[in-house]
Amino acid sequence: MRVYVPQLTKLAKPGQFVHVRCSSGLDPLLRRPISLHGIDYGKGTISLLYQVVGTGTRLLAEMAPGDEIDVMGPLGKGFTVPDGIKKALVVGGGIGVAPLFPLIHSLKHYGIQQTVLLGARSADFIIGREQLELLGVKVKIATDDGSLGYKGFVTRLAEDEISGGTPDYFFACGPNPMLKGLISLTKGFGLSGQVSLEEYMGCGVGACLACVCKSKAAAGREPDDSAEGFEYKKVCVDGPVFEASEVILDD
Amino acid sequence: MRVYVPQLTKLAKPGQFVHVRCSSGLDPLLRRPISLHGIDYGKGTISLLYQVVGTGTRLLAEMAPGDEIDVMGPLGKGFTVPDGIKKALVVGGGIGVAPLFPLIHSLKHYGIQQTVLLGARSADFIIGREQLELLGVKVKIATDDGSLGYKGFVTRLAEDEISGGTPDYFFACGPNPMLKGLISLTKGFGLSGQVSLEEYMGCGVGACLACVCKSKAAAGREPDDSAEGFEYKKVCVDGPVFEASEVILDD
Amino acid sequence: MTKPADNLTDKPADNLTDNPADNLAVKPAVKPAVNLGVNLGGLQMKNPVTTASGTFGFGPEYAPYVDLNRLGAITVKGTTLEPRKGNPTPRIAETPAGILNCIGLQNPGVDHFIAEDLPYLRNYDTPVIVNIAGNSLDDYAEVTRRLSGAQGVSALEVNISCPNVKQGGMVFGTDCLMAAEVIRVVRENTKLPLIAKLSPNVTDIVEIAGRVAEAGADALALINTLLGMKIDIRTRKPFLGNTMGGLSGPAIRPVAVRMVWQTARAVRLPILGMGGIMNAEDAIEFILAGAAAVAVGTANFVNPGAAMDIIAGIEQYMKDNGVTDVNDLVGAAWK
Amino acid sequence: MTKPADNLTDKPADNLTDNPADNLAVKPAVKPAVNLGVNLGGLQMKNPVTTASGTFGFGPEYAPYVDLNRLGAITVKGTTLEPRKGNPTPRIAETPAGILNCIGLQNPGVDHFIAEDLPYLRNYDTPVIVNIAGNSLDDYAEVTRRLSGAQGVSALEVNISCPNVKQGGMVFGTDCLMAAEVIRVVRENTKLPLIAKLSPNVTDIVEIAGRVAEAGADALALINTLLGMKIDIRTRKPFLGNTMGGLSGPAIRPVAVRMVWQTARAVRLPILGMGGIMNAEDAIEFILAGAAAVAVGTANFVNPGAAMDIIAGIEQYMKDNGVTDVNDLVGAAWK
Ligand SMILES: Cc1cc2nc3c(=O)[nH]c(=O)nc-3n(C[C@H](O)[C@H](O)[C@H](O)COP(=O)(O)OP(=O)(O)OC[C@H]3O[C@@H](n4cnc5c(N)ncnc54)[C@H](O)[C@@H]3O)c2cc1C
Ligand SMILES: Cc1cc2nc3c(=O)[nH]c(=O)nc-3n(C[C@H](O)[C@H](O)[C@H](O)COP(=O)(O)OP(=O)(O)OC[C@H]3O[C@@H](n4cnc5c(N)ncnc54)[C@H](O)[C@@H]3O)c2cc1C
Ligand SMILES: Cc1cc2nc3c(=O)[nH]c(=O)nc-3n(C[C@H](O)[C@H](O)[C@H](O)COP(=O)(O)O)c2cc1C
Ligand SMILES: Cc1cc2nc3c(=O)[nH]c(=O)nc-3n(C[C@H](O)[C@H](O)[C@H](O)COP(=O)(O)O)c2cc1C
Ligand code: FES
Ligand code: FES
Repeated sequence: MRVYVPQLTKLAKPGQFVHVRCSSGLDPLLRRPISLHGIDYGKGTISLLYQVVGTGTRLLAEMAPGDEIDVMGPLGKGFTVPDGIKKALVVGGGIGVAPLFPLIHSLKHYGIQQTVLLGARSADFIIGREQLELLGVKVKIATDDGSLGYKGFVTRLAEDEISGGTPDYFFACGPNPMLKGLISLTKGFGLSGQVSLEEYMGCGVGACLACVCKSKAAAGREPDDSAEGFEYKKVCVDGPVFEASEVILDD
Repeated sequence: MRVYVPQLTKLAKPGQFVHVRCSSGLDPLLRRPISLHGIDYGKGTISLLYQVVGTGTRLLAEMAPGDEIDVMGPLGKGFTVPDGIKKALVVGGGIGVAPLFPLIHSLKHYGIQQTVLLGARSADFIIGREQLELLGVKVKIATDDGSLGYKGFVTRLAEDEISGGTPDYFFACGPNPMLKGLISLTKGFGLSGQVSLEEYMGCGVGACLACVCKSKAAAGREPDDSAEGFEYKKVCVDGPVFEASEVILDD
Repeated sequence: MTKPADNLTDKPADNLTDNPADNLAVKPAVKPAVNLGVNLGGLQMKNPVTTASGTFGFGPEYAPYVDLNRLGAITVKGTTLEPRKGNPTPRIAETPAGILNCIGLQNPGVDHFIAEDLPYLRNYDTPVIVNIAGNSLDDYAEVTRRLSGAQGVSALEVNISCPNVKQGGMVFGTDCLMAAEVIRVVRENTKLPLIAKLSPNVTDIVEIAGRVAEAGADALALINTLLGMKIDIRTRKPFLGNTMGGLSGPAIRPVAVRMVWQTARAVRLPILGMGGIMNAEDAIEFILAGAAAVAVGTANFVNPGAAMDIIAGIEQYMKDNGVTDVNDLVGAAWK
Repeated sequence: MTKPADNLTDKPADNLTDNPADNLAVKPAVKPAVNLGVNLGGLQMKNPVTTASGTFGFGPEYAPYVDLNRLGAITVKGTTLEPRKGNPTPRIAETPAGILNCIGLQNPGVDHFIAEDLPYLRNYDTPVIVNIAGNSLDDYAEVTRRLSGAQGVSALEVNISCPNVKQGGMVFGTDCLMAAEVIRVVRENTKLPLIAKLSPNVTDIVEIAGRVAEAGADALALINTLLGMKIDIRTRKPFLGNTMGGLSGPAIRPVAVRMVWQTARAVRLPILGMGGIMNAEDAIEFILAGAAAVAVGTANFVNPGAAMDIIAGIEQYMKDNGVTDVNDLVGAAWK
């Protein structure tokens, strides 16, 4: 879906998201967070890539070209490309590739080498491979059922890449188990990186405290926090992109 | 709106209605009662004529040809044409003309003479005049603002017709004040007839008792009823068409 | 806390679904026949789905849309000793994902029900739950006696919770001692399975549930409607003929599920859960929260075949998830 | 029963809208300037619209969408003596026309609020209502004292009704005597306008309202969320991190309007009405039921400009209907 929102596009950064109203009525009531998948600064459009999972995304899919849509954004903190990195590993699981596209464009723009790993249940759920290859990006695939590429988890591919020793930074977005695996893996190798998280959202602007994730407590916080060893951060404004070393993912 | 529902059409009678689901979601939740406006036994279609007043009718209006719609029906008791009537007066107020069309066709079919009176706020709300004239039916118009026909209430036109002495029966559908006026008027002249009522509905099948109207208590009912002089009847199954002499309309 | 075994069905064999697919000799995967039968405080139901009182008339109204023989039970409109006219109109108003009603227990009286409506229901092989209400303890006692003597009444659901009538109704339902009194009086006058239907308009549903359990109820039905109202900003007056009404439909489901959950964990009686059940998923939510059976109310207005769809959907869910006995799902979210 | 005149604003002149159209010398019809100003138990508001605590953060979050200067007041997230972490996730779930939340009063503590958040709010010409909660009477007393000494706090809204915390919270809110105790303690420690925020999860809202009025509240806020829950039928476990949550949004509006109506007729305190207000029509419904002011909660999530639209819509309704003072609409459905 491509949306013409020049004011929004002007400000948009890779990794940010928009909060989308899927119905003008009450069903569903809440907005849906959807990542910026494409940002066309010239045309003033953003594009959204989403998987139909429930009522909200189904209604989005039923929209016709030319329909108006109510989006808030751009919201959240996006990816930042640290100075000095030379070769990045980009890992996307399932629909998690959506926000990685603008990042991949940025990395290319900055002349940073990258390998993109895509993981999904099966070949049908691998998204964007062709576009990435057209872009001249190295892509490797893993599917749970082996219907495309390596049969197994994308984290295994990541392990190979990292132990191969090439990447000096990583970026990832995907389901929590994948991110969890990746975080412990990269920690083992001492590789830093950024991950983009998902959480159920209310406001999208930091006002309701619905979307929190656990973050390692900063030093010198009050006893309550350090006792449990974490503080809650808001995915919508402190994230969705966090330093991998900072987040704590339960199960 | 024309709907292809052969099983329903087979059973349909003038004055009956269908209970229409306007959304597949929860907004709005309840079905909407809409009268049969046209019954094409040959094609197996019914047509509905409705005024957009709220969420439900707005969603109906947004439907595209070929869309599926969930209708229950035909429901309720329609008009009956008593034996021996020769000249009927048919009175429709506003969107109340909708259910009168199939009746007018029937009356014509039975060779009963008829005069149709249409009333509305203004010319814009007068519906179906041309079709009726094409059918060769005598039509008279009243509008509140005088933008078409007589300036004033349609009940005044009715009074003229009745005092002119021609009709020996009447049929009416429209807002309650119009029906109330008409009932007291015709009572004065000893003219019998039938009126079609509206009430907020839940089930449409007589199960929830939401849609009741006051009806003169039948003789020999238990004291509670006769004390207050009325019993509640269900518009959805005992009506929507009632004998004019039977109903009690509170303002 | 678990339920005593004798509240669960002990006759699963009678309640096998007769889906021919289950009887095939060779099956692609092990698909056991599923037991949908439940026992609601002595009332044996072939599946856990009944209708919510007041939304299904006396049965015939929905017969064109529902095979009454397939229902677990039919719960009929609330019945009182004397006929009741009910409230002035409008009696129904739509609200977000819900409806307000103020029918006011319009009904033809218990004798009329026994003489005119019950015979029809005897044609079906489905238990009939009669919902009763009264203005006084004597009323409740007398209605109970008359129904207990009538052929074809399988259980009584005692409405101590209707918000739409001036006397009795919610006063009984929101006061623990009064609620227990009503149940005690009904218990003294019947051997039929006795289901106490509770009002959600209370601070502590568990306390009331405990009291009516002690007073002799065999099962609990919850929830009745939440007391609500709507004002017409055009006329600047209350919209409903009776000012306030009872809120039902999907809007109240989270409250209903919560009350079923709280009560099921604390009180050892089977629960008939209801409040906003629109489809099988919703019904299963109540069962997982602790309801042994469920009632379909407002959903009938939206989809007249809702009860049928829900029975089929529960069966499908069980098959998809390898659950052989619906009783294993009851309270599974906390057991 | 009517309200004493001193609860109504006596400074209408300060509160004229400055719509230039109203000042034209020649007008097609008599269009009087309308007064939107209300007095909520001593808190003077330029219009009757504030934000519902917990849905609007501490102000800056919605500043890109809402002109904070145009609000009648800003009500901030619930504050406690110590910082609170809140509950595990998921903290929010969607339900039909509503949401369940179990944030659990996550907040940085009153001192942090005073030092870090309040200075920002002092930039605006809008009164700040601080919502407070506590585990014990001592907590309430101490939070009250610290806030009463802070510059820029215009009123205290005392949450005796949060269903999402284990200690305190709803226990206070559903027990009349405890509720009154909390209010008494807060009253002893502040001269600020004191708004008691009541729980709807009670049998008799009027009784609690009466008690907290006697205990010294200047106004009543109702309603907080209805206690509800949702079960995930896939995992067969409660969906929310804290099992139960508070139901808000349009689904609960009929219950909220009913409680405002009942309370306004019985208790002589101005009411801050809330619960499912999505637009101006809904807000007017609460005002007609008896609310002197209204709070916009869940609607902010759906439409971040909701509060602005509601202020404009109330003004428009008044002009369309020839109402010159919004106070004339308060309780107009029964007065
Ligand atoms: C920052 C962020 C960016 C996202 N970007 C994308 C994207 O680019 N493409 C895409 O397809 N999906 C994305 N998601 C997930 C997407 O928001 C959900 O799939 C979507 O909200 C589902 O809505 P629904 O009505 O179709 O499903 P339902 O299951 O009916 O939704 C019910 C509720 O759960 C919430 N919900 C469901 N799944 C998720 C989830 N994974 N994360 C957060 N909330 C959820 C919904 O918002 C809603 O409140 C993103 C989520 C977040 C937090
Ligand atoms: C037997 C019968 C036949 C009808 N036939 C027609 C017809 O042929 N054409 C037509 O345009 N309208 C007809 N109506 C009125 C029509 O049902 C309402 O205009 C429609 O339900 C409005 O729905 P809404 O969602 O657009 O409006 P809303 O005002 O949003 O509806 C809110 C609620 O009020 C109910 N409602 C609103 N107006 C009426 C009304 N006048 N009578 C009963 N319930 C109402 C709705 O059903 C709904 O439950 C008929 C009504 C009845 C009872
Ligand atoms: C129109 C209507 C009439 C009702 N009448 C009764 C009644 O007579 N007795 C009773 O105990 N409950 C009555 N109820 C309450 C329902 O039985 C049920 O408890 C409630 O509607 C919640 O379920 P639902 O949300 O599935 O409708 C009535 C509900 C509605 C909507
Ligand atoms: C996410 C969220 C957080 C809330 N936090 C608080 C709170 O901290 N203190 C409080 O008194 N009420 C809190 N509430 C309740 C609201 O202030 C309000 O009473 C309730 O949501 C009903 O209004 P609404 O339907 O307009 O949202 C919260 C509500 C929501 C949805
Ligand atoms: S969604 Fe409200 S704080 Fe993040
Ligand atoms: S609409 Fe239910 S009885 Fe008529």
